[in-house]
Amino acid sequence: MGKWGSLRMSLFLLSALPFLGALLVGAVARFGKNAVALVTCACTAIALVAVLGHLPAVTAGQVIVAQMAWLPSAGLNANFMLDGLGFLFALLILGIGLLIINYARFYLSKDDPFARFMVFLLLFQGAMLGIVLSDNILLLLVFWELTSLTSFLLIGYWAHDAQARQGARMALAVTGAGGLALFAGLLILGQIAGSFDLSVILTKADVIQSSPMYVPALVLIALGAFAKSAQLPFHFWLPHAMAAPTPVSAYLHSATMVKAGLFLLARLWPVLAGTDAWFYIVATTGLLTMVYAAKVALFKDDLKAILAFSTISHLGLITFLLGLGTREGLVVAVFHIIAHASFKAPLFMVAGIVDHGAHTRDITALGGLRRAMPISFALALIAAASMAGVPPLNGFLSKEMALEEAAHTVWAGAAWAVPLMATLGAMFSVAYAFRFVGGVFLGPEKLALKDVHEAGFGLWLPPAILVALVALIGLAPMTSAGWLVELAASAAMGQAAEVKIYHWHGLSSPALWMSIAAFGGGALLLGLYPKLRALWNGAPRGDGKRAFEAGLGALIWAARASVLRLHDGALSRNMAIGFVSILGVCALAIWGQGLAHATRMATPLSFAALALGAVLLVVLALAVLRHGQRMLALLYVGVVGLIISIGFAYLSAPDLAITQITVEVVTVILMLLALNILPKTTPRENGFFQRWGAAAIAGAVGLATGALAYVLMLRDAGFPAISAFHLAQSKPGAGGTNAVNTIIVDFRGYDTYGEIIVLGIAALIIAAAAQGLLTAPAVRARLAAIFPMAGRAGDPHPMMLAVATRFLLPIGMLIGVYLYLRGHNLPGGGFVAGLVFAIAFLLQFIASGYGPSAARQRITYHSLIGAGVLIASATGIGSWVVGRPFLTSNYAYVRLWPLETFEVATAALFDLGVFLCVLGAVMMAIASLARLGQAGGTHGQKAAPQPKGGA
Amino acid sequence: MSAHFVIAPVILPAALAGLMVLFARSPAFQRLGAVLGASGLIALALYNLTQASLGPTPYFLGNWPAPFGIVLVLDRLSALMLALVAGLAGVVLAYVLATGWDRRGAYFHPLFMFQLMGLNGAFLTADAFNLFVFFEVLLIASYGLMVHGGGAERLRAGLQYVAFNLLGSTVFLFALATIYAISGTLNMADLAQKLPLMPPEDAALIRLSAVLLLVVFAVKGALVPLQFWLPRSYAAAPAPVAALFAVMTKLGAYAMIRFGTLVFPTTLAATGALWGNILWAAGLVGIAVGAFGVLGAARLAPLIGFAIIGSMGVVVLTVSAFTAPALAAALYYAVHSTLAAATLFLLADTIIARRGGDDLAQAGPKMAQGGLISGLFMAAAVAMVGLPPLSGFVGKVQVLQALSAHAPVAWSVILLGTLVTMIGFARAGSALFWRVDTALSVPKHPAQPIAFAAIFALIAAMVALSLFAAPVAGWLAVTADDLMAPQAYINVQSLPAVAP
Amino acid sequence: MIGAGLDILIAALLVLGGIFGLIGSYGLLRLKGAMQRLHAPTKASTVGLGAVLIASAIGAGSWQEVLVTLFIFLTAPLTALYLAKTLIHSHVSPADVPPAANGAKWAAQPPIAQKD
Amino acid sequence: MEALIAITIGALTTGGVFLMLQRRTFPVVLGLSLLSYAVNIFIFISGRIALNAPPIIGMGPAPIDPLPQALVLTAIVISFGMTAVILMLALGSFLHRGDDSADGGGP
Amino acid sequence: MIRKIFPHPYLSLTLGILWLLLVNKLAVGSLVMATILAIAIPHISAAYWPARPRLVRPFALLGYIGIVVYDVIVSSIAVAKIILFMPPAQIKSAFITVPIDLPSPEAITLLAGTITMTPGTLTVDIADDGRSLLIHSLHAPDEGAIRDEIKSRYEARLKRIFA
Amino acid sequence: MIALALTFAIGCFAVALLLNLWRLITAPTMTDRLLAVDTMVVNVIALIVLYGIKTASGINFEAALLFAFTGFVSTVAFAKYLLRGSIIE
Ligand code: NA
Ligand code: NA
Repeated sequence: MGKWGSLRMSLFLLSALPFLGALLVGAVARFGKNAVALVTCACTAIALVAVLGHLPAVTAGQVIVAQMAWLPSAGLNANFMLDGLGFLFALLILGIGLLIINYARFYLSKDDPFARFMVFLLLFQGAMLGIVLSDNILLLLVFWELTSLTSFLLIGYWAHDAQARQGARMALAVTGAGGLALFAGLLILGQIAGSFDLSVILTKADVIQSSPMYVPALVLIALGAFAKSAQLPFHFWLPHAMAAPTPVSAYLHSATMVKAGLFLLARLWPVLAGTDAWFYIVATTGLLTMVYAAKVALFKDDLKAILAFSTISHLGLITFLLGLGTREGLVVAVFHIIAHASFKAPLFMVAGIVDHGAHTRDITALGGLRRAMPISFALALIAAASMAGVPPLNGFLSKEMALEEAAHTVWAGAAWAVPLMATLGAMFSVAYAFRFVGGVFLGPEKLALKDVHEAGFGLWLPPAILVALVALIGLAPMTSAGWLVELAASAAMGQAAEVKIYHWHGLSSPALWMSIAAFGGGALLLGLYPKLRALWNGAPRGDGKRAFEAGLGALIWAARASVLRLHDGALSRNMAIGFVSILGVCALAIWGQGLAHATRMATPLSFAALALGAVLLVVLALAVLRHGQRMLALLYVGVVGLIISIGFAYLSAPDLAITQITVEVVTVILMLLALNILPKTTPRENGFFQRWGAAAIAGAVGLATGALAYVLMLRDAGFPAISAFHLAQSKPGAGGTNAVNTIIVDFRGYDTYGEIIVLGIAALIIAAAAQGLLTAPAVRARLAAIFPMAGRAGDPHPMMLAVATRFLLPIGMLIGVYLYLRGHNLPGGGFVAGLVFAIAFLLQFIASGYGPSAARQRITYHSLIGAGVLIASATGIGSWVVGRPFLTSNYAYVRLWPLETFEVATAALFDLGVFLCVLGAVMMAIASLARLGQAGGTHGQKAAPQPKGGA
Repeated sequence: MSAHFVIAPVILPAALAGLMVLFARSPAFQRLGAVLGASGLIALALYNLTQASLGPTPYFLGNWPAPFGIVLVLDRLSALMLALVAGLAGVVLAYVLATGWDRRGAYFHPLFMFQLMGLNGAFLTADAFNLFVFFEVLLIASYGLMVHGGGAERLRAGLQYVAFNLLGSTVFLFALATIYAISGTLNMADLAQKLPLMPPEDAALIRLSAVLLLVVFAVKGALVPLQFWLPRSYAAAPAPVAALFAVMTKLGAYAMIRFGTLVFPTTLAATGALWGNILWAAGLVGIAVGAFGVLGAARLAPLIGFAIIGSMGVVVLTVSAFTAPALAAALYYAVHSTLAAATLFLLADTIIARRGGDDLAQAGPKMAQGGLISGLFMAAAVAMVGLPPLSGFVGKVQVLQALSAHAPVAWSVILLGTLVTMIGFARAGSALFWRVDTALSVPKHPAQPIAFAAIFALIAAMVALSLFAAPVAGWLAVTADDLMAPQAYINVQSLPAVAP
Repeated sequence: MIGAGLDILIAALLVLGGIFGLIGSYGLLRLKGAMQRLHAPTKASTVGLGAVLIASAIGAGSWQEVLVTLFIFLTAPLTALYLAKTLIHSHVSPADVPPAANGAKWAAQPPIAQKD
Repeated sequence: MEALIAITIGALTTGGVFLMLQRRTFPVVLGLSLLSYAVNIFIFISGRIALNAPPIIGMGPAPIDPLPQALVLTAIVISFGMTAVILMLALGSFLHRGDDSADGGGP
Repeated sequence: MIRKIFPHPYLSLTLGILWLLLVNKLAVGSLVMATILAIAIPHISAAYWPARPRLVRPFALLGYIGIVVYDVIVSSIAVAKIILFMPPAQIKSAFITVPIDLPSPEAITLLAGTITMTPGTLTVDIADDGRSLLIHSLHAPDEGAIRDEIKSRYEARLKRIFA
Repeated sequence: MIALALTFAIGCFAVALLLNLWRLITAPTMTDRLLAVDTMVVNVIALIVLYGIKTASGINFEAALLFAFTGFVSTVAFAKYLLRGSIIE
């Protein structure tokens, strides 16, 4: 146990290593390129050694696991495992990674931010490693998406290049989309299996394949794998990802990223493969991709494009092999994964070397480089030969085995289809492989390429090592790679795999003849290339990228035309949508529900009430219909408010009556202050909506509201109202006879606490906004322009009012004090008192002007607000001292000569806070608006006279 | 002995704000008070989290019994929201102080404190009308913060924001009046007791008040089609303020969860699945609108706004199931998306300050501290989109599993929304950081380490949310169980027995 | 006896108040000149209200109504003055207004020296 | 009486909504005022209506439900604050831009 | 000292009386409160009333008020008659300038108010030098008589009251 | 007797209110509108006071007082607005 325990730890560490390395690279970035390369290499090498260290155990058939709960309730666990399949991929990822890092060290120029590249590369490496080490499919998904994200960064590394940016986004979009499909697929898979741990899932093939959700899961998972592995029709992102630096291409698109899809198919092979659905979906896609991409590769001129399509084609081949669902197919697939990685990576690196030396990757501009770049030529020749399937190289071995499998495959009853397609694919493969080598290195030397020299040691050594491997595996397959294939394939299929790799399968083998046909056909294709090329150039063809761009463009256009267009800040439309949707949900709510019947008698209607109602309705109609004349509309609205407050008085709500009327006046005056600056009229809207649409919506909302009110008024509540308690406790409990006031300052004093704060905040906002406006030069200029003095009456402060106010201000205060003191028992209270004080001061402002009044002011308004809030808070907190909750009131009847018996209630103190806050807030609001007017007025004297009315 | 820690998160910021207003002329005092307030709230939030884990705690204001006085109840859900508010406030405040946003207009700090007071009050109250009052407190404070600093665009956007929210407030009052008229009570727990006993002919009125309330919460939560105000006002608001506002949409979600489990549970015969059905539709459309908005947005700030709409779509879609796992997942996702949106808004501010704007169509100059910012942006975008390894992904794993009963539609919409959002963010990131106009000179900008520390803190929170998903989800699962069985919430208030 | 006398007084005040109130509002409609119309409510309506308030004060034995009455009488001239000024300002030709003594100018009529 | 009040509430709502749907700031503000009148009356009637029954202890046998009145007071005060703020924003928006359109300026 | 406590003694007196009217009660407590307010409020509002009017004969003011109240009632009857019974064409309205010679703004204001509340006249404007009133007469067959009545019945009395 | 007088007075002021409404609709000048509204306030106060007599309740006294106070202030404010545009200078 102890021995395995230490190894278990190392799986966590192993998967974390690249990420730690990325951090370390960031830390050493400032020490230069070599330090960065050293750290990156060291990390990768340590990881590689760690993987290799598990070889004995893995070979012994053990699965190394490391488990940690992450979010077990959702099945998401940080469970890692290392078996043969994972071992193979880890080896590829880290081994080829090590070579790529060294290659990149010499490939990237001084101007490229090297450390950033290496950080991205390590992050990517970590993500890849995570995929192949995951024992939990949700964890696998985490790493899966991380490869999409990190490859986005790698592809977009040369961000100044628009192609790179576009390619990166496209890769992210396509592989990300696949990842999301995979997300759904894996969730279904996990739900069928009852676990998201692979070790459990892999034992449940029967349950999974018999589930009705098997096909959806399969389709979704396959979509994810296909998108990642660039299978038709998602292949188009890969060629465009070639805008990345070559080391990226070499790494992502030959050995790692695109193989993730294959890994997934292999990983889930035991539970997903073996059904018709699997075969027809996976094998068909692979086969079509193989042939199609091989054909396209033949006609590409960019070296990396050729290799990209070649990659797609080979991925198609492997997908096809996996799709067969046979053990033999799986073995060959595993073998070809190794072979492809070993020859494709060097080919990419050579393409990079050529690009470096010749400054072009256009095969038509290249030629005859065999003398200038002999090493590269040799490397390319061997690797390409392997790709073409030339014996005895490893590509030949795997291709023969693949063709063998294809030959035995019957597709929907047609025995010829698959072999034919496979042969076609091999044929194209032969042709493009030799075109690649021939086009670059053979033929006459192009004049422009005179000064090309072989690359340095650092650039050719990494591909050379891989090419050596190509040859080695080719010559001694069973010794060099057979064990690895067996290891991986056994792990993938969950039982011992039989691996036999031969150079010679005998004459009876159909693969031999197919292979010969492929070579012959390939030679023919190359011979006919100019004619074929002309045909190709003339043929119309779908362009995945263009389709993608067009689709995305259309989507963006649609988004802008719909969503963005609707969010253009058209308040009236948004409000209309709001009202209509409110009506809609209300209709939905009451649709088909019976209407409650009346349980109360109607209250009789008096003549005076009817007259008041008539006044209200007519004036309201005038206000709405003539709202264009703003001052008039304001006057009418004021009258409506007046009638409402007398209505409150009539309907046994004296507190409401006095509050409504005082608030009303302050509101009207604030609006008049604003109207002084705003345009005086509203232009008549001719739009159909603003008139009839608005009227229809308004009418419907009004009708609904009125009807609801009517129903509620004539029906009793289902339960006795809680206010019975308030009435009963008003005097004995809260010490006041005015139940409304005791509710406000006591039973629900906390509401009032919030309410005065609302008012205080309103004043702060107004003051802050006014201050901001007054400091904006454009605003001051506009204020000056809309304040012409001509046309105004003289005498801003008529003597009569000024004199009268000397009495009215104190009288107002007197009334305020009166209302404050009696509020607890009779209508009144701190709120109304504050408003009455404010109105009295307001009258003073109107009579004598703001300037002189402000000069006499001793207390700032904001301190009134602050003091009000503090007093209210302190009153509430005061009850803590006696161990009672916030706002617990206390009152006592105090006998204090000569004031007779009077009541001292903490609620009165609370009400004082209300009073101060209200007074401060209203005054602050009025003063702020007045200051705006003043600013305009002082400018206006200098401004040229204009007709009255401003805008 | 009363549990004053329950109400302290309301009183502390209010009293501090009062002091700040009283000493408005001293900027040093304002900043000191703000720091004290934020730290105090964080401490209180942590304490309240531990208290709430032990069970709901009532607080009877004025020492009046429920349902006659106003009662606050601290339970797991409210404690969670308090903690979210406090944490976010601390981070935003640090950012504001580091970047000097508070000096661009008057009264920033008192408004900020009042904003926190309003939010905390709304999360704590167990009284429907008091909820309205605190909605108004937090809204009006938000109006002030939104137009902080002034300017043409901000004021007009502010006007629209206010107008639309006033519509919401009005509907709130209509709904509360209807509820009081039919039931005679305002206490939410009392309503939970009484509504099931109402005569069947009152069903229409109960349903009506239920949908009216839902409309109110939908306005706050920016549910389609009541979301129009959000992208514009959040874009126009000072970005750190918008970062704080990220929690306000969650207030809508909070209220939906609270009322949807307590007052209008699916077991209430009158309303049944009414809320669930509406939320289901609104969530689906919301995800689509959010995703398309992200894809089509021409500037970064509104793009983030659309991302919020989309994430709220995910939240309400999940809530609409009204099962314990769904509520737990929705809460997790709500917390996550608050953090993600806040991070993005703070980043938007750093970007705008360095790039001179957030127009995505126009190539900008190379930014000072661009490498760091782009890395942070990537992390924040990954989180917001819901890609691994940050909390968005962990949230989506839970959300999708919670919705597996409705998988074909819900999963498709959520995943397609994720895809489109991802493409939108990729385009935005590549436009902001990759498409650089080298002809423009690089504007110098101070590094502002504390501002970056604030952003780091948010990302660290999302990392922690992801890493410690199990304990968080476990805590939320208990929270969701409590919500689905609200008897404890009702019982602690010792309501008088109800007879119809 | 005193009670009956008070009742008669109250009733009379109420009837008078109602009549004056009605006349004040009727005058608003009947009088043809804008300036003339100002006279109607200033006097008749105010007195009508005053009568009602006195009736209320007597009936309830309360002094509070006296306060309202005083207030109405104190403010009515100010209201009238302001309304008259608006008429002078925009509806009456300067030619129709006699000049002020000593060559001074009426305050409300534009154009006037600006002295804000 | 109930019918008159219901008609009043309906009419105020209609007027308020109509004005809120206009394109300029000032009508919108007026509309909000009208709507707040409507809602205040609506809250008020949630306690049903009664004549000559003020909620003062000792003034009559059956005082009206005082709670809705307290709620209306709160609503009045809050809507006053809100109106003042939106008015200021309308003013500020107009002063910055020179027109008082409530629409436009989307993201 | 008294001046310090009562910056405007007449205002204080008025406020004290008004308070008693408001609370509608004549008790020790009300008187004490009235006194407190009569002292406190003028102090708060004193800032807005810098000058002090000089009342030479305060008690004559009571007589003046009596005359005015009488005139108000008479005037309203007169106006009512005109409204109800006089054919509109026969109503002869006129603007009249009344030169005045009063010492203080308070006195002028009182006169202007009186004119408005009494028979058929209305104060319309005050000249910018404060030396003449523009009045409007609802029905003024003889402008001179009206001017004379104002000067003799009201202005002369006010001159005596205000120094 | 008082009841009858009361009904009469209430009727008078209610009719007066309707006359004010008619004036408000047909007013030739803004001043007339203000005057109509100011008169309305007076009539409304009268109605409140009469209602108080009818119900033998002084509960609405504060309302009457504040109607008088606020009615005056708003009429002055509107008139000042007409005269000067700016009501606080
Ligand atoms: Na209390
Ligand atoms: Na209140």
